[in-house]
Amino acid sequence: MEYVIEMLDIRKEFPGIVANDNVNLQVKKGEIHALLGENGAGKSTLMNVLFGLYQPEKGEIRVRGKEVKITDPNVANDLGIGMVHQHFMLIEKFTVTENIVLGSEPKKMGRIDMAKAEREVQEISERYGLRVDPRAKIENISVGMQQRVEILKTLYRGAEILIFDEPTAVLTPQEIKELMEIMKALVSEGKSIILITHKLKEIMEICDRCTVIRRGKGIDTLDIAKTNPSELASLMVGREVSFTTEKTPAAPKEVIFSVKDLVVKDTRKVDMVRNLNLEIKAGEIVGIAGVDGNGQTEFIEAIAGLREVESGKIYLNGKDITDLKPRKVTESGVGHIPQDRHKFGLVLDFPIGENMVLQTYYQKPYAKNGILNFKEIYDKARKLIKEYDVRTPSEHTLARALSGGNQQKAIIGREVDRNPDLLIAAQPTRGLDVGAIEFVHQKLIEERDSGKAVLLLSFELDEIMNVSDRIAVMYEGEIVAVVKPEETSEEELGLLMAGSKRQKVGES
Amino acid sequence: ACGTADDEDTGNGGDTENEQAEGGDQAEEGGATDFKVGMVTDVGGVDDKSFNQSAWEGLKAFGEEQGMTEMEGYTYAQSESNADYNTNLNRLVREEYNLIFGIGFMLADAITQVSGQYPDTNFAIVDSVVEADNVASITFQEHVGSFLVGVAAAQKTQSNKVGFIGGVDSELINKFEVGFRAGVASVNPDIQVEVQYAGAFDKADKGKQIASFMYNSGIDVIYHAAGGTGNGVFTEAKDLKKNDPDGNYWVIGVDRDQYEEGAVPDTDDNVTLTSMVKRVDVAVADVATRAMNGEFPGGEILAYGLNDNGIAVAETNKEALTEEILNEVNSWKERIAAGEVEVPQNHDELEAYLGNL
Amino acid sequence: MANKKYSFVLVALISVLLGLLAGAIIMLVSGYNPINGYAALWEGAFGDLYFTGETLRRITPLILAGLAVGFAFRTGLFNIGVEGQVIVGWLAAIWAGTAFELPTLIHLPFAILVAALAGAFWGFIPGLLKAKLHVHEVIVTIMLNYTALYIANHVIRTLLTDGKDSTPYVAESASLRTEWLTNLTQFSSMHLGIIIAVFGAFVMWFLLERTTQGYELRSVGFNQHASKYAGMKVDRKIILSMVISGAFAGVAGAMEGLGTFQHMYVMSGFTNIGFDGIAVALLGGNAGLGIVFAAGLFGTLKAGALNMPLEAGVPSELVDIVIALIIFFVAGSYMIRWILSRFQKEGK
Amino acid sequence: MGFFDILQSIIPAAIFFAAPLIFTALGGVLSERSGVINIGLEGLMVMGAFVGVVFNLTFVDVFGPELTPWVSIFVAAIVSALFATFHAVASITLRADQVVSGVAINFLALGIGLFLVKQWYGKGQTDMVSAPFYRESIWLLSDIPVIGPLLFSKTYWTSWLAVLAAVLVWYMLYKTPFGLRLRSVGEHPMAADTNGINVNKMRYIAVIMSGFLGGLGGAVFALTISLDFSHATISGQGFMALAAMIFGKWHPMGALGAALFFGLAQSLSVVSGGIPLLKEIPQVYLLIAPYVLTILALAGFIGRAESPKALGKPYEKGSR
Ligand SMILES: Nc1ncnc2c1ncn2[C@@H]1O[C@H](COP(=O)(O)OP(=O)(O)OP(=O)(O)O)[C@@H](O)[C@H]1O
Ligand SMILES: Nc1ncnc2c1ncn2[C@@H]1O[C@H](COP(=O)(O)OP(=O)(O)OP(=O)(O)O)[C@@H](O)[C@H]1O
Ligand SMILES: [Mg+2]
Ligand SMILES: [Mg+2]
Repeated sequence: MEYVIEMLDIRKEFPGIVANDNVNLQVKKGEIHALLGENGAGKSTLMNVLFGLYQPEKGEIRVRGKEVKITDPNVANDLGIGMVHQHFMLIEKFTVTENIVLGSEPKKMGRIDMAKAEREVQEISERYGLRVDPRAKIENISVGMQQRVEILKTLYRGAEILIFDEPTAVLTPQEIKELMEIMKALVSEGKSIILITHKLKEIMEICDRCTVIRRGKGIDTLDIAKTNPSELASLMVGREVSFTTEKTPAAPKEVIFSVKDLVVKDTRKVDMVRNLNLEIKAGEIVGIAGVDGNGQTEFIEAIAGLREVESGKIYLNGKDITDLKPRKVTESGVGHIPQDRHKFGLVLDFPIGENMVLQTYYQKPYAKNGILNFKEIYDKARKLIKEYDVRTPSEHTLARALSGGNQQKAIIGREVDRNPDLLIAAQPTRGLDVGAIEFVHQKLIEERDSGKAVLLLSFELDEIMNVSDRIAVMYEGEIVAVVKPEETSEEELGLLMAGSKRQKVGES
Repeated sequence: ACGTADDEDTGNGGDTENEQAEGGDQAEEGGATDFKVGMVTDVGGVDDKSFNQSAWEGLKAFGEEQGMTEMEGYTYAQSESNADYNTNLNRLVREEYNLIFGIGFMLADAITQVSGQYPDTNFAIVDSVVEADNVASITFQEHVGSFLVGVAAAQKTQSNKVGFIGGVDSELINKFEVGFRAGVASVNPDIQVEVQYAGAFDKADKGKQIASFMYNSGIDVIYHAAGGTGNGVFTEAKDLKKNDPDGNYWVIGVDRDQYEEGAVPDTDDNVTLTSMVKRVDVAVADVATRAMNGEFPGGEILAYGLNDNGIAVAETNKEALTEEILNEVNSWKERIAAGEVEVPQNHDELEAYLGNL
Repeated sequence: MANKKYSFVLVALISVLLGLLAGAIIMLVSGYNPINGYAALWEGAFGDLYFTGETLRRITPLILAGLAVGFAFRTGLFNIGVEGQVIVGWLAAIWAGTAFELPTLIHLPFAILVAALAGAFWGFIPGLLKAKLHVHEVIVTIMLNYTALYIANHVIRTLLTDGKDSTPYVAESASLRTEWLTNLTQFSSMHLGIIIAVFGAFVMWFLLERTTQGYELRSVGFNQHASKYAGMKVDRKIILSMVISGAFAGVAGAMEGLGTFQHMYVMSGFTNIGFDGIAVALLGGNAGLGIVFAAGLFGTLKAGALNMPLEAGVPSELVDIVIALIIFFVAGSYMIRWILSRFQKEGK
Repeated sequence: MGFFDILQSIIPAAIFFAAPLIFTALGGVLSERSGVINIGLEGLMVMGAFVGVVFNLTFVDVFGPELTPWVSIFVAAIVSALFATFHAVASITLRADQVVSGVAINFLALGIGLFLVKQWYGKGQTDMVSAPFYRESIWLLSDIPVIGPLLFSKTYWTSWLAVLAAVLVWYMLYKTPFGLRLRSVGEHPMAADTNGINVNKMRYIAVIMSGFLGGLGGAVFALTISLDFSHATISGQGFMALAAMIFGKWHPMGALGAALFFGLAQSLSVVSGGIPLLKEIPQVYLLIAPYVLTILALAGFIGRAESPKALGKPYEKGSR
C-alpha cells in the first residue's frame, strides 16, 4: 500500500520540553487517519512540522514516497498539503473571499480580480457543500462558518492531503454532522485526511486508522475496525477511562439562583436574551442546551456583570445581583469558568501562579494593605496545580506556554477553589482530552454534591445529557423548555434546540 | 568646523610668531602665551549662522591675530542643551582659560554661578547682564538697529503695511519688535505693523506660513528675528518674487547680513532689503583684546551700538536700499547719536514713544 | 533565574562594547584618533569629582523620565508626552519653590509633590481620553507636549514674572542643592535628586511588582478583557497608569527646577529629557533597575560627548551615532543571544 | 480682508505645510499596516532632508535648476529607504523591540546628518540651496473659478505629488494583491504565513517603502520650506506625521486628511493672529490652538482607531 505521507522519527523540542520524541506517522492515500493523544501530547506540533511551520530537530518526511524538506508552508502548499489549524488562521477584518485567495489572488491588470475570486470561491463552496457568503467579513460570521472558510482555503489551493486539527471542538452537533459528510466527500475524491480530535465517537465513525501519541511519544497505530473506544482511550491516557460520568441522583434543596424576565442586548443593540426565566437550586446542575448564537453568551456575561442588563432581575441567595460590577458579582458568590479562556480566563503573559489568584489577589492572605504576599500566592498556586493536575514545568511558567487543556484545568481550579455558591461553567471541556474531560465532570459533580448550584453551558449534547440534573433549552434568547435528561432523548433535545416546539406554541 | 580650522592654523603658524611676542609684552599677567580665551556657545552651536557663529569668528580672528593655536590658546565649547552650560564653563575654567565668553542670554545664570565660584577667572556674557566684578556684560543696542531697519521698511513699503516675525516671545526679541515698530512709526505713524511670534526658532514651516499670510494680506516688508524660523520667511519671499518679479516682497534679515539668503536663484533679484547686523565678533574681539591688555572691563555693562560698529544696517543690496532710504536711515542714525531720539526698549516705553509722536 | 539575569547583563555589556567599537571605526575612518576620543569622553564624564557630579546630575532626570515612560509601557500605554509632563512639573516646582516661604523639611517635599501633581495632571488628560473615549494616547501626548511648552513660556512671562524671560530662583528651602554636595563635587550642580531618582526606581518596582495596584496595572496592560472579568476597573487603571507616569515625569521636571537650574526660563524648544526617556526606558527593559542603568549609560555618554570636540576634536554628533548604535545592538540582542547560546551549547 | 482673501491665506498655506507630513504619514501607514511600528519617521525625514539638501547643493550644476530638485528628492527617498533597512533588520530579523529601534533611527539620522555636514561643510548647517521647488500654477486647473486660485495657482507640484501618493498608496493597499498581503501580514502574520506569504519579506518591503516616503517627506520639507539643513530643520514633523497616521486610522486617505487638518489648524492660527478682533487674545492661545484643536477633534468625532492587530509583534514562526 502506498503512503502519501510518512513522518519518520520526528523529534521536536521546545525550551524545556520535548514535544515530539521520535514519532512516526504513516498515512495511506484516500484514508481518514486519526491522530489521538492527550492535551499537550504533541499532535499539533507534529502537524505543524508537516505543514512547515516548525522545523524538526530530527527525522525524515516523505510525501508520496519522496523525501522532502518542508521548510515553510509554501512548500507544504506546493506538495498539496493543506491544514485547518486548531486556532483559526483567519484575518478578522478581511472578507471570506480575501481570506481564501490571500497569497494566490486572481489578477487583472495588476489589481485583484475580486469578481473572479468571488466566483471561484462560490464554485468550490458549492461543489463541496461548504456554504459561505463570499463577501462577509470574518468577524461577523459564526465559528462554524469560519471553519468552512478554513477548509475552502485548502481546497482553493488544490490540497490533496488535508490536516484537520481539532475541527469539531468548536462546532455544534449539526455542524459536526455536516463536517463529517464533507470529509467523506473529500476522501471519496481521492484526498487523504489527517484528523485530530478528542472525540472517540467521531474517530470510530469516520476514521480508517488511528495513531496514538502519549507525552510526545508515538504509541501505536491501529485499524479502527479492529479496536474500540476504551482501548483507544486507555492507550492514549495510559490507564482505564470511564466514559459515563459516575454520579448519584441529585438532592436539590432551596433555590439559590434565579433569573426573572431577563432581557440583554448584544453590542449591536439587538435583543439576544428575551424575557428569560430560570431557577437553580442548591445541589443541582442545570445544563443549558442550545445552538450557538441563541443568547447563551450574553446570558452568562450578564450574570457575571460583564454585560449590561436591559431589564429583568438576577438573584443569588435572595440578593439582587442585577448589574453589579464583576467584582461584586464574584464576591457575592459566583464562580465563572469563561467560554473564551484566552480572552477572559487568563492573563497569558502572567505566570500561571499569578493567574491562580486573578479573582482573589486583593484579599487576605494574598495581599495585606495593598501589598502582595507572593509566598502565599505561590503556595496556593502550587497546591492548585497539584490538586487539579495542571501540567506545567513550574508555577512561574507563563500561562501562554501551557497547553489549552492545562490552561483550562488551571481556570477550573481557580474558580472552584473559591467555593462559590453558583458555579458557571461555560464550555468547560472544549478542546480537552477524554481524561481531562472526565476530571472536569467529576469536579462539577463534586461541587454539586457539596450543595452548590452549577450552571453548565455546553454545545455538546453528550456532556449536557451526562452531567446535568436538569436541562434548560435555550432558543432565541428564551428558555423554551426545561427537561430531565433521563426523561428525554438527543432527538427531542435537537428538536427543541431547533425551535420546533416554539413554532408549535405559535401555531396553537 | 574642526578640519578646516586646523588647516588654517598650520598655514598661519609660522609668520604670526612675531606678533604673538609683541602682544605678549603688553599683557599684564604673564606673557601672551599664557593668555587663553574660550567661549561657550548656547544650544545654537558655533555654526548657527547667527551670533554664536559671529562670536566664534570674532574669537578666531582675535586668536589668529595673536598667533595663538586653536584648542590651546583659544577654543569654544559647544552646548547641546541648556543643561550643558555650567559644565562647559567649568570645563574651560579647569583648563585655566583666563577669559571665558558665554554666548547668549541663556548662559546668564550659568555665568552668574560659575563666576561666583571662580572669582579669579574673567567671564563675559553676551546679550545679558550679570553683575559681578569678574564679569563683563556685553549687550547690543538691538532696539536701535531695529529702529533703523524700521525706518528703511517704512521708506520701502508701498502698501503702508509691514510685518514683524519673532521667534519666541521674550524680552530680547521684544526689544527687536519694539525698536522696529518705533522706527516705522517715526517715519509714518499710519503704517500698519503686523506682529506675529512663531513660538519657536526652529519652525521654518510656521515662518513660511506666517510670511505667506502677511504677504498675501498686502504686507510688503517683513523683518524677522526668528533664527531658523526665518528661513521660511526667505523661502516664501523668494518664491513669490520668482513668480512675480515685479512684486514687492522684502525681507529684513537679522544678526548677520542675510543678503545671500535673499538671492533669488537664476535671477538678479534679491529679496533681502537690508539686515540688522549685530557684530558680536567685534564685541568679542574687543573684550578679548582689552582683557589681554589688562584692561578687562569687569563689572561693566558694555552696550555696543552704532558708534563702535557693534550694530549696523547692512547696505549690501544697493539696488533695493536706495540712496534715498539710506539717507533717511542715516539722518535718524545721527539724531539717535545726538540723543534727540530715545529709542524704546520694551512695550511700555514703546507706548510712551508712540504717544509722543 | 540567576542565569537569565546574568545573560541579560552580558548581552547589555556586549551591546555597549559593539556600539563603542562601531564608534571607534567611524572615528578612524573620518580621521580621528578613537583612543583620544574615548579618553576625552571618559575624562568628560568622570575625569574628576566635578565632572562626576555633573554626570550624575544629568542622569537624574533621565532616570525619572525613563521611569515615566517605562511605567506607562508596562500598562500597555505609550507615553510620548513625558516631555510635556516634565515641563509642567518643572514649572509647578518653580511656582511652589518661589511663591512660598516654608521650612526646608516642608518646602522641598511640598515643591516636589506639586511638580508630581502637575505632571500627573498632564498625564491624566490623555489617560482620561483614552479610557473614556478611546482616543489614542500617542497623538494626545504629542499634542500636549507642544501645549505644555507654549503654556509654560506664557506662564513664565505673565504669571511668574512681569514680562521677564526667567523666573526668580527658588527659595533656599526648596532647593535640592546642598553645600556639602556642591563642595564635594567642586562646585558641580549635582544635587540630592539622584537619591530621589533611584528611590523612584524602587517605587516603580515596588508598585508594579509588589502591590495589588501594580498587579492590576500589569494585568490591564496585558489583557483588558481578563482584567475586566477579574473585576478590575480597566478605565480607572488606564487613567491611574498615565497619572503615575506623569507624576514621575513631573518629578523629573522638579529635578531640573529645584536642582539643576533652580529656576525656569522661556524655552525656545523642548528639553529632550522626555524623548531621551523613551530610549532610556526601553534600553532598561521597562524595569526600575534596568532604567537606572540605562540612564546611567545614556547620561554618561551624553556628558562625555561634550568633552570630545574640546579635547580630541571629535564632533559630539559622533556620540549620538554611538548611542544610536548601542541602542540598536541592545534592541537586536536577539542576535547576540543567539550567538551566545551557540557558544554555550558548544561549551557543554 | 475679504473672506476669499482669508481663504487664499489659509488654504495654500495649509497645503504646503501638509505635504511633507502626508508623504511621511503614508510611509508610516505602510510600515504599520505591515505590523512594524515606526516611530523612526522623524529620523527618516531628517535623512531625507539631509540628503535632499546636500545632493541639491552638490549637483545643481549637473542637473540644472529645473531638474535638480526632482532628482534630489528622488535620491533622498532612495537613501532614506536604504537607511530604513536598519530599522527593518533590527525589528524584523533581529526581533528588536520596534519602538526602541525607531528611537535609535531618530538618533542615528540626526547624528549622521550633522556629523557629515560638519565633515563636508565645516559648519553646523549647509548653505541654502539654489535650486529649490517654486510655486507654479497648474495649467487649466488654475483657471477654474474659486477653487483654481485656492488650490491650483501658486502651488507646489510636490503638494500634488503628495496627494497623488496618497491615492496610489490607497490603491496599492486596497486593490492589489500586494496590498492585501501587506495588510494580512500586519493583522495575522501566522495566517499569512500559512497562506504561503513570506511575512518577513513583506515587512521588509513595507519598512523600506516607509523609508522612501519618509525621505521624500523630509526632502520636500527641505526643498520647499527650509532650503537648508541643520539640526533644527526637522524638529518634530516626524512625530506630527506619526500623529497624522494614527489620526487617520492607519488609512492612506485618513492620513492625508489628518495632515491637511494639521496644516489647516496651523494656518488658521496664523491667520487668526492677524485678525484685528482677535488681536487682544494672548498669543499663547493661538500657539496652542492647533494642538488643542486636534485633541478636541479626536475626542469629539474621530473616536476609536484600531491599530493593525499584529502591530509591534515580531513574527516568530510557530510562537503562540
Ligand atoms: N511554540 C511552543 N513553544 C513552547 N512550547 C510549545 C509550543 N508549542 C507547543 N508547545 C508545547 O509542546 C507540547 C505539545 O503541544 P501540542 O500543541 O502539540 O499538543 P496537542 O497534542 O496539540 O494538545 P491539544 O490536544 O491540547 O491540542 C505542549 O506541552 C506544549 O505546551
Ligand atoms: N480563546 C478561544 N476562543 C475560541 N476558541 C478557542 C479559544 N481557545 C481555544 N479555543 C478552541 O478550543 C479548542 C481547543 O483549544 P486548546 O486551547 O486546547 O488548544 P491550544 O491552546 O492550542 O493548546 P494545545 O494545543 O497546546 O493543547 C481549539 O479548537 C480552539 O479553537
Ligand atoms: Mg493541539
Ligand atoms: Mg488543546
